Amino acid sequence: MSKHVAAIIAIGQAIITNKEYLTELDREIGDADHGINMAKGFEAVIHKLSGLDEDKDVGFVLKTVAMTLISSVGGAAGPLYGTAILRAAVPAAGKFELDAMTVQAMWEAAITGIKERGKASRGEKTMLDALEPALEAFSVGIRDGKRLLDCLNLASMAAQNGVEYTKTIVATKGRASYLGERSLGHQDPGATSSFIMIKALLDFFRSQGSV
Amino acid sequence: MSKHVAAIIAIGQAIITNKEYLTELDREIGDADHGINMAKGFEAVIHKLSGLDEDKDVGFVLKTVAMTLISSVGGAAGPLYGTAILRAAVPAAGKFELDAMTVQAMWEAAITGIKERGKASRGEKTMLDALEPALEAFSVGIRDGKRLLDCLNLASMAAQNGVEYTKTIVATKGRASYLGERSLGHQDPGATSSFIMIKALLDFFRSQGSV
Amino acid sequence: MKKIINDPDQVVEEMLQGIVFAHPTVRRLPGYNVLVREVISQKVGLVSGGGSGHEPAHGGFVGKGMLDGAVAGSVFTSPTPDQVYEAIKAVDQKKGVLLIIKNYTGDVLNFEMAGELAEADGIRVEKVIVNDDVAVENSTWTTGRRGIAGTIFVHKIAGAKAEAGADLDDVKRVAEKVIDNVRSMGMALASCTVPAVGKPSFSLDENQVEIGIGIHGEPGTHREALKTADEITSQLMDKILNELNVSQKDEVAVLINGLGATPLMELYIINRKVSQILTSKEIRVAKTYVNNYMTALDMGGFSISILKLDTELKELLFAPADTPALVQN
Amino acid sequence: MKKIINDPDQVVEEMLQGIVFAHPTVRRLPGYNVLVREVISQKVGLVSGGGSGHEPAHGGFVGKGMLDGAVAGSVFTSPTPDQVYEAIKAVDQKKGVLLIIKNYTGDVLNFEMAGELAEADGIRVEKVIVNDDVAVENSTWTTGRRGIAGTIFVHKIAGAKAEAGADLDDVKRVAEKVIDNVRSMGMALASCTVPAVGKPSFSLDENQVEIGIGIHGEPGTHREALKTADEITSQLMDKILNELNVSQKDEVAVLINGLGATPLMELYIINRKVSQILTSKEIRVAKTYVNNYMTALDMGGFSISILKLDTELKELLFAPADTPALVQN
Ligand SMILES: Nc1ncnc2c1ncn2[C@@H]1O[C@H](COP(=O)(O)OP(=O)(O)O)[C@@H](O)[C@H]1O
Ligand SMILES: Nc1ncnc2c1ncn2[C@@H]1O[C@H](COP(=O)(O)OP(=O)(O)O)[C@@H](O)[C@H]1O
Ligand SMILES: [Mg+2]
Ligand SMILES: [Mg+2]
Ligand SMILES: [Mg+2]
Ligand SMILES: [Mg+2]
Repeated sequence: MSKHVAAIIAIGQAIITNKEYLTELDREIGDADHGINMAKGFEAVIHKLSGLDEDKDVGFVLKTVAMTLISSVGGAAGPLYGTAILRAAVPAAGKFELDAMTVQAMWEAAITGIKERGKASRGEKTMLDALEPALEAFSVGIRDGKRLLDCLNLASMAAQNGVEYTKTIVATKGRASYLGERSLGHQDPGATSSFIMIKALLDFFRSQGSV
Repeated sequence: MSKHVAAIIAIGQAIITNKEYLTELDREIGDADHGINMAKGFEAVIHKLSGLDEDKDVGFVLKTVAMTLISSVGGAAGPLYGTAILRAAVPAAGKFELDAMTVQAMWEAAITGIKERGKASRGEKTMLDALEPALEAFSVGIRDGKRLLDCLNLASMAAQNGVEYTKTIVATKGRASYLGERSLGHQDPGATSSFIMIKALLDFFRSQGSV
Repeated sequence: MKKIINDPDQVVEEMLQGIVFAHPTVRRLPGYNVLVREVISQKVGLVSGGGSGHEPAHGGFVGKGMLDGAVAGSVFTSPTPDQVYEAIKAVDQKKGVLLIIKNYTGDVLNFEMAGELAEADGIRVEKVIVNDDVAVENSTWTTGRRGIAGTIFVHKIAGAKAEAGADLDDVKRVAEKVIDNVRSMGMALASCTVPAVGKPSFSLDENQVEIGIGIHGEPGTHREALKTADEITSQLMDKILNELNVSQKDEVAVLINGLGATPLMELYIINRKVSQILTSKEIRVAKTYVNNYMTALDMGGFSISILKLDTELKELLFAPADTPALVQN
Repeated sequence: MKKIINDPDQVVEEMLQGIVFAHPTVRRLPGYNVLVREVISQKVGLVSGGGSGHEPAHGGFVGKGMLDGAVAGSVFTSPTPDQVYEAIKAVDQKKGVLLIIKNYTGDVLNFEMAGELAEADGIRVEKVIVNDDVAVENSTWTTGRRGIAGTIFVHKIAGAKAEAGADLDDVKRVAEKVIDNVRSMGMALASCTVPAVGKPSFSLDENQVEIGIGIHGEPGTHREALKTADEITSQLMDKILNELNVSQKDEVAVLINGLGATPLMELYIINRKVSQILTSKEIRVAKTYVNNYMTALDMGGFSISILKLDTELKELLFAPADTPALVQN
């Protein structure tokens, strides 16, 4: 199995492990399905990737992941994460190794995709409140010449802060927006799943002792 | 108010007082409405009798009671008690005082009416298991030359025993029959309301110090 | 008790008002808890009814091709004879009236008394007594089986026969043919609560169900642990088919009836298994109804009814109907 | 969790099988959770759908005069684009397809992506987004109001327009007119339980209700003590009429929708008050629907939808329909 496939499987397993937790968060301010949907999606992804030829480039793998998520997650998260990964696949097309600059470009493309699809911006209590600060921290690390692993660490910490931040704001997009003020104090499930994925990637590369 | 109207009102009040109790019994082996239905019926009866002229004979009063019960109780008990009282009205037609023989004839007519309407006989866990032994005890009293009040007292005790007896038998008529063996151990609501009415009549005459 | 009502003693009155506001094709007899067709054609009249709480039964089946009148008693309590008598008089077109009665002592006695009153007026009245519930042992020594959701088939088919201009005897014959050929059985997950009582009619443990429940919350054959939909369905179907003389190549109609609080999703999951069972026995399903037809207030649970068809019953079942709760082209 | 199911993960699959067994006029696209009309005529196609658990919506409205296709997602989860895409392709008759989407981010995004895929194939696709729930503040800065039971009016009226042979733009225009003129609001007595979750989505005290509940158990405006049916109805009607520009002599259609576990008796008691309120304002009720149309599994509660009619909408509302859940002559 290629390293990038292994990384994606590690992300998937983290989501599956947190299925109940994410669902519980969504139960409070949504419809109690975020964990269930995401886990279902990543189970499909893991199944799909296990049948993939070894020789596929990162771009191809990500496109496969995106299409699988889109056709199995449903809800808001499915098209949003699906679009994000589809966009991220573009800078990664034809590549078998990713350098920091490519990762940054992929991340940017992903966020642009989410914004176009979901018409949300930061501060509306969505996954963007984890993903955007994470990208910023990552970019600062890159600019400061840090190793990819350290940049990912910065990103993960920023994402975690972003998750905490979602507790302090009112949702204006997604299902939680129907709650208005009553969404205050609750943590956004989508921001949380974004953090879990970044953290899982970090842990994976750490466990590899590489990057 | 004539004495017979007062007696019927006393019976009605006893039923109304026991509304919850009868309903609870029916909840166990029926459909939880016997007390509600009977109380509704006797409320209508009390209302109706309060508007009745003083000069009506017992037969007329009982016919009024029967028609009122028939058109307000519903369920099984409505037509059964209604028919019973309608039949009892016949020997009482034109009378303003009732002697023991007339009461016995009325009681017999009532039971015949119930049996014809409901096609049940003693031992099937119905009101008949209170009414028939009560009539028998009453008749023995009459035969032995007892006072009407004492006969009524014997009848009331026999009815109470009949109610107890219903706990020991399986219902084969009425809604409780659907329970089969599971009706064992439970007391029949209809037998209980019959006992309550006989007991109320006894108490009424006792309180009058007469008969 | 959590209910959207105003006053437990007014639920039937207010419901009837709400029905009449909603459905211009039904009319209420002033002063009575009786719904009749706005336009009654020259034909045999069909009157049914019973306690309230089974909605849409029976008022929801008043209309072209089904009932002409429905009498609503108090919740779960048979209506009184005077009410039924008014219904009979209102629908009679000098061709006689058939009473469709579910086999409960109260219903039978009150409808019978009403029939006697009407006959004294010179109206021809016949009755049929529906007893489709196989959860209860049938015996001439007892009250016999209860009438439950299979009654809808009697309304539909006898209604179509009357609409076609058949005389009273013929309508009665066809109604009895339906009764002879329909068997039902239900189960409950959770009790109903009668408004005037204010607490559940029975209670089941978290994992317990009542097999063979009646539509007033009367107990059935026994209690047991909750099983899968397929297992429960097979269990009920075994009992039903055991009491119904169907074999290979026979045609049946199926009615999956929700008892009030059961999601349609679950009723369809049940229907899947019913279909599979019938198909595996090479019994053909000519028509399937899946909905709340004969409920028990807010009871959780369902019943299955199977009607064995012949050419006559099939044709009448497929005939048009236009009522608040069942429209068929 | 007490449910009549086999496996929480199989409820949608098994339900769809049960629906197809019951209703020969709907067909399932092999391999997809999509129900389409058995016979699709030469007309603009109408596709709706959403998460499952709202039965009879949406599959129950597939048929003559309403939808051509309905896509069923997992319980309370929008279907994925590939499923919707298949539905679009299956119903398209080269006259274009209208997507009727309830305003939830998930539904909008997945249906939009499907529309893009179909357009890439050269199929003309338009969409309308239903947002009738006045419990939620409308604002262009937020997701806006939710789509709830008022959606049934869109299916009915746009369906009738398409059936009459109108072109895609015209069908879309009429659908949008319905959306502009329909407002709804609901309340809950008791939560639903999503099978895969296994416990209630929210919990209410013995005497507490949620005003403005969503059809997935999303909270509404607030919680309060249970009041009488008349008080609750007045409260919802106030909010609805406040957001709908109706006045004396106007005509409306009413839809009293049960959320899954509410007895029809209670829905009629609610309808009584709705009728009284409208009559007192000299607003005429042209047509009333009372039933479970857009449920939330086993939720206890209801919603009221009011549609302001004009001549065109009224005529289309009264047009015939023949679907599993709504038949009209
Ligand atoms: N317009 C949007 N833009 C970005 N993210 C969104 C948007 N709407 C919702 N989300 C994210 O999706 C998450 C909910 O996902 P999920 O529960 O799977 O979908 P649904 O709300 O359809 O059930 C939210 O917690 C939020 O982070
Ligand atoms: N066939 C019958 N003959 C005599 N009494 C009967 C018969 N059937 C039922 N009963 C009596 O009626 C009582 C039930 O009355 P009620 O609860 O008012 O009617 P329902 O069963 O219709 O709800 C029973 O407890 C029983 O005593
Ligand atoms: Mg969600
Ligand atoms: Mg009773
Ligand atoms: Mg009763
Ligand atoms: Mg969802």
